[in-house]
Amino acid sequence: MAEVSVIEAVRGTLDEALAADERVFLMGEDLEAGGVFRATDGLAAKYPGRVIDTPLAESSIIGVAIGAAHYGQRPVAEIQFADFIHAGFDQLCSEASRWSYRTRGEQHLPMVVRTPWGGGVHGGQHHSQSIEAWYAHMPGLKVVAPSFPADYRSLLKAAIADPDPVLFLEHKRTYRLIRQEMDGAPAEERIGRARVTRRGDDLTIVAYGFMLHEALAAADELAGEGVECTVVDLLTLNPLDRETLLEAVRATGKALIVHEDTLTGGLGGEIAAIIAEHAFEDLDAPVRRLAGPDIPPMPFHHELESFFMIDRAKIAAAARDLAAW
Amino acid sequence: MAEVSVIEAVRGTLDEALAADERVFLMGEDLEAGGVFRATDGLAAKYPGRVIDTPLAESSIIGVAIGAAHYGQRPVAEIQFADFIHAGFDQLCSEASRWSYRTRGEQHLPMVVRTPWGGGVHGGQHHSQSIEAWYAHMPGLKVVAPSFPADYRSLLKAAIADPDPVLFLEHKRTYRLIRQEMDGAPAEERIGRARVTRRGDDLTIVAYGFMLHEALAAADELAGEGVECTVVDLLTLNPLDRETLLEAVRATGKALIVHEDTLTGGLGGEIAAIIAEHAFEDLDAPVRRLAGPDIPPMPFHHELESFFMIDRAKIAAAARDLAAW
Amino acid sequence: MSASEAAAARSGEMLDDYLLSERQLEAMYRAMLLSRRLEERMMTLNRQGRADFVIAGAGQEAAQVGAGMALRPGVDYAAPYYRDLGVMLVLGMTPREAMLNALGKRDDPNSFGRQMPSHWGSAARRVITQSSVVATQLVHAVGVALAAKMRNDPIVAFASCGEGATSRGDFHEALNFAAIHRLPVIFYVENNGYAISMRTEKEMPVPHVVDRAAAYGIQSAVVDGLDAVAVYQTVRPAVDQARRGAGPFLIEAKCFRLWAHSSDDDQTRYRPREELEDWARKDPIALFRARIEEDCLFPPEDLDAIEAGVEVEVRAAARWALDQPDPAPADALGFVYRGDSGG
Amino acid sequence: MSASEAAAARSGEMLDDYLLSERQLEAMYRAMLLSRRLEERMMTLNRQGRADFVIAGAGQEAAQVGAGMALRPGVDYAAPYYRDLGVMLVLGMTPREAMLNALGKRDDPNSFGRQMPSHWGSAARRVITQSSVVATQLVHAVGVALAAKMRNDPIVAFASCGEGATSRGDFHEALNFAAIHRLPVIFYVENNGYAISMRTEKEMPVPHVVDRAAAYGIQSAVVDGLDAVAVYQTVRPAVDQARRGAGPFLIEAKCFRLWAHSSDDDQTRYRPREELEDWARKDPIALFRARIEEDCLFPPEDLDAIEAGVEVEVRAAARWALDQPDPAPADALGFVYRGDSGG
Ligand SMILES: Cc1ncc(C[n+]2csc(CCOP(=O)(O)OP(=O)(O)O)c2C)c(N)n1
Ligand SMILES: Cc1ncc(C[n+]2csc(CCOP(=O)(O)OP(=O)(O)O)c2C)c(N)n1
Ligand SMILES: [Mg+2]
Ligand SMILES: [Mg+2]
Repeated sequence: MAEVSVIEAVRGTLDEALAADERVFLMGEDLEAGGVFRATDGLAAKYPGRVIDTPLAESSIIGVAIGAAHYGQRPVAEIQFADFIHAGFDQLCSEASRWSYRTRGEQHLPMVVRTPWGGGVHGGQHHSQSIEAWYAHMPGLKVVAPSFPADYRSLLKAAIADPDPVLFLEHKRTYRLIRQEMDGAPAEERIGRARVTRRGDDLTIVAYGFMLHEALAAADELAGEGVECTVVDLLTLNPLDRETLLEAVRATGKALIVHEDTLTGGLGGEIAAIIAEHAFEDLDAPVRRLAGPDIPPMPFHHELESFFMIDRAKIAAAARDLAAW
Repeated sequence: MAEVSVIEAVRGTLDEALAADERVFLMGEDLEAGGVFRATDGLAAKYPGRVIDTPLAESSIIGVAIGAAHYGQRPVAEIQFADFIHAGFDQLCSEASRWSYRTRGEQHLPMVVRTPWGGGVHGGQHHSQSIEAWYAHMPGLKVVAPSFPADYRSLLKAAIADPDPVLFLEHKRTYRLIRQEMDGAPAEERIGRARVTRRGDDLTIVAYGFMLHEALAAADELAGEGVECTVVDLLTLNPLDRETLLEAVRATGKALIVHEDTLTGGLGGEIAAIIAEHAFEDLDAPVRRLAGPDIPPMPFHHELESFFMIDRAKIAAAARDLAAW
Repeated sequence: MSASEAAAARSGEMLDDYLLSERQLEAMYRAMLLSRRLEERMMTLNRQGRADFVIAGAGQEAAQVGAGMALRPGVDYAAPYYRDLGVMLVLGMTPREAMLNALGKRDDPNSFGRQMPSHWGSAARRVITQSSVVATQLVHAVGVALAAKMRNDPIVAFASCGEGATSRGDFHEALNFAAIHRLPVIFYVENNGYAISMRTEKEMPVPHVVDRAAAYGIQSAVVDGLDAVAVYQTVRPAVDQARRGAGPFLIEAKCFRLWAHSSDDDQTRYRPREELEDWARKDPIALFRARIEEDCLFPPEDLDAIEAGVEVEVRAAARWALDQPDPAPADALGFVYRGDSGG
Repeated sequence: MSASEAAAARSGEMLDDYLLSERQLEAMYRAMLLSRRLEERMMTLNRQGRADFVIAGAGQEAAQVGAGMALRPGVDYAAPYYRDLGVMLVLGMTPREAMLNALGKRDDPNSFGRQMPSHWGSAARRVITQSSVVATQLVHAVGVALAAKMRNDPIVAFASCGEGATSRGDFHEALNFAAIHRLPVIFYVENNGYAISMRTEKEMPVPHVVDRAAAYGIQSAVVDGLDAVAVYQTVRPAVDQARRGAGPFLIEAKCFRLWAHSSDDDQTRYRPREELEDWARKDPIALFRARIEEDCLFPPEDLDAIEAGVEVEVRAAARWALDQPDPAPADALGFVYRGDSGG
């Protein structure tokens, strides 16, 4: 079977979901023409009336999806770039994430918000952001950030089937770069589970999104030097799979957490805190974080952008350092 | 000299700032009538045209303050409850926090956004929130959260004088509850500094806002049992004063971080991560966090609210436990 | 003949001048009275320290009950705002439930003590759960209407707010979206002249909320919100037309806030006494009764009997509700996700 | 007489039919041409892999240059949007600076390579730093105007955006605030009929952006955005009136987007070829030249000379800019806070 890219996996899954359940519909800016990343190419013609262009107004994109999900449809809303979701922060935080809680589950929102995130694409301040730290801090909103096409497929499917709101993060840089053989029935991933992607005894690298791929590349490089890494792909950022995370870290005694987002207040803090509290007795070294510098993410020019972005070389250097601790 | 409450300290400082600098002005909902917490009582009459009622529209309250600060005025905007700031998340994150960075300091924003935060006031989901984790994760935006009237005074003064945007968090519960003698010239606190409020050898409690007072009460209680706590008042939540924090933790070897906000993704994660990375060799126990449960903050009924809120008893119990580790 | 016998005998035929039957008019009167008496009781409980917070619709009952009666209960979706006890009563909320809500009791069907009072919600009655954040609900109603339109389901979505809330971006985004897609939404603004302390001029540069309708090319109406019958006569046709595909409507009911913003507010700080005295003379419930009496629809003793009945019912509901269980502390947990088993 | 000698000799007297002098008309023509040629060059650099991203105003030059000339450069504040190279040139940005910006060079005065191209900003020229988030700048302009009014400073704040951006809540909140406080703001909407792929009907339920003005009770005007002179004649009086206290204005320039949304977009996917061919015949620069020639204001050879001069200048600017230093990696640091020393 042919290799499938991330964007193809996303498009294919949307297509399948539209075919499988007539309550599913897509909404967002420019979707009828196929979307700026072509995630919905051809779908408007194939499913008339179920791929809806919305006005350029993110608060209403999310708020209308809330209403539609409340009614019982299964909206899959797209925010064109994750950077523009912030105008909808209020609708996600004050409304969507609390819908079930405040009605004790009598009312609930089977909705998905998909959005392309992440840097390394010369997008500057407003087309490169990592938004997960903010949105993973809303109990009631699930946040998913896959790395491989097969996981995009199974987790997007799961998100659409989920009775609760899910923020589905698609890393722009992986859209066309990352390809994978998808055999007939790839292992289905469930929301809420992390995965140990690689096993090694020396240290554990925790990552997600594009960074997962860089971490795997760094682990390959280090293996050549005799340093063996475990690599954990978080996959779901809220709720976190503490068990898989802790089990992996306990086995190696050392943890390096990697994300593109700026360091202070990033999701890495939470992960480090979980480790420092619950794997303390197994720790052989400080819990390290490798993340973007504390500057507004992220500058445009490629020289500046490379300075900001974490890559395999930076990960390998940090891991080498930690292994030697 | 008489004792001054937090709300009196805030009001007095606004008054002084208006008197001292004609560029300073106040804007927000219901300010002319004195504000819902009476922070601006009497000021509209005293400073005609410089206390401005705005429409009920938070994105524009922040966006207009941005423009006014850009021009060179010194707006002090009020968001009536911190819970309603989220509609302005975009203006704070995408705009205010990046203004200086993206112009290399050629343009900058001497503005303050004041807002009452925190729970324990029977305010339910939308009048009780801790918002610091979200807003302290924006490099370029300073976040301040004092606990004592004198610090409210000196830090609000500093915030207004600051050339950069400052989010000034006022804990509702402290407004009338916490009083302090203010002698002629209380020690001026600067933005960016944490303070060791109490010294003890057994463990370090890190807190801010109303929790600081509960932590101090718990420390008193524990002292009676022979457990001596260091208590760190963070005061500034972004940028964090790592040195003071780490020095305090290194001296005791144990750290308990307390906040009202929900646990996962809260600011406590960042603090624990800093400790786990930079004080690792001095740690004698896991880094503990005591925080709200991972449910949408916070339920209304007082039974539910008390369940949610952290108080001196819960802090004392956690500290006792940690001391015994 | 007792009052309830009289009621049973009341005709269901539509009266020409009213577009309502005597039976409906009686229900209207009863609902308005019930709303007022419940809120008075809640305020008493607040003063006694037994209810933490009250936010009331007193003065706006005609606007609420008249509009609520234009909807099909259990069919149409409603996103009423915090003052809309009157709407909720018409949609079927019982006085006992209202009191459970006011006290944040375990069995409050709106949110089981999880939200502040007057944050409505009911799956059975198709009342969309409300937060405190004003105007967000307008967008939710648009989403419901979009979904219903996709499913060819002839419901109407009703969303209300105060005039202050029309300053918010979400108001604009909601009306814009609904108008582009010609969705069956009634945007209903109860303009009581104040947003807490701020008079309308501070919120809007135009005299009427309906002046905003032109920006969306949608139909609109202003109605005297003190006149429950006029409100019904205005909202009902809009609901019918929206249901038949005419697109959204913006309706403004001019009314007034009889009390302070909430139990935490002191309106004497910002509101001239004369204004309140003036308005008190225009109490919508008294106006309604006067019209009914003038038109000789019901004998005055029937109206008195309704009042007495409401009084008794409200007291009983309050007493009953006070005895109902509070939430247990651990009830704070559960249902963060619907997927939860509740644990 | 060379073209520049001719220009120097050009009269500064106002022409009756234009409300502009010959000197100004020449500047207008030059600015429009410069804008177009610069953008063509940038697009070439993009195709050559030397410029990462281009977003252009091609087709909207008359709307931009006509409006920009109505402002007092260095006095009035401007919050232009990403397509507004024409506005920036009129406000004093040089071709070299434009090229530095397009290439994200270290010395780009807009953001020193920190932002994507066409995110304008200049303290000296009073251009408010822009993000990519559409419509937020409208609110900033309101804040500037509020501050200036408080200081009795007779400036005007000019903020532009596309018609798609008027869907956003910030548009509503900005106009509402400005109208309530009668602030000197010109809200200038370049309606090019598209928001990326979405036609106007998907953004607005009304035919004209100015239909939104009624919601704020403010003055408005629609102008043919292909006619630079008409644009100037419309915007200039509004600027003058706003300066004198008449409150905000909403002005809509009907124009078109000649190219795709940006260098990353392929507009053949959603735009009919005939539409583009049709519009191409209405190129605002050609229309301007035709009118000047028809009115016999400049000899055609002068116009040719201007074109040739612009061509040379643009090529030189591009060549020069390509040789300018890139930012050094560590230039990513510094000035997160103005309080920073830069480290
Ligand atoms: C977004 C937001 N900002 C502020 C508040 C605080 N607040 C609650 S009600 C209110 C006034 C609302 O006025 P209006 O919309 O006219 O409704 P009314 O209360 O007069 O019926 C305010 C400012 C809020 N609930 N939500
Ligand atoms: C808030 C926000 N959402 C989405 C985008 C992505 N985007 C950039 S330009 C654009 C279309 C803007 O259309 P319009 O306002 O008509 O301006 P035009 O580009 O046509 O000049 C979109 C959707 C954005 N920049 N900001
Ligand atoms: Mg009101
Ligand atoms: Mg456009």
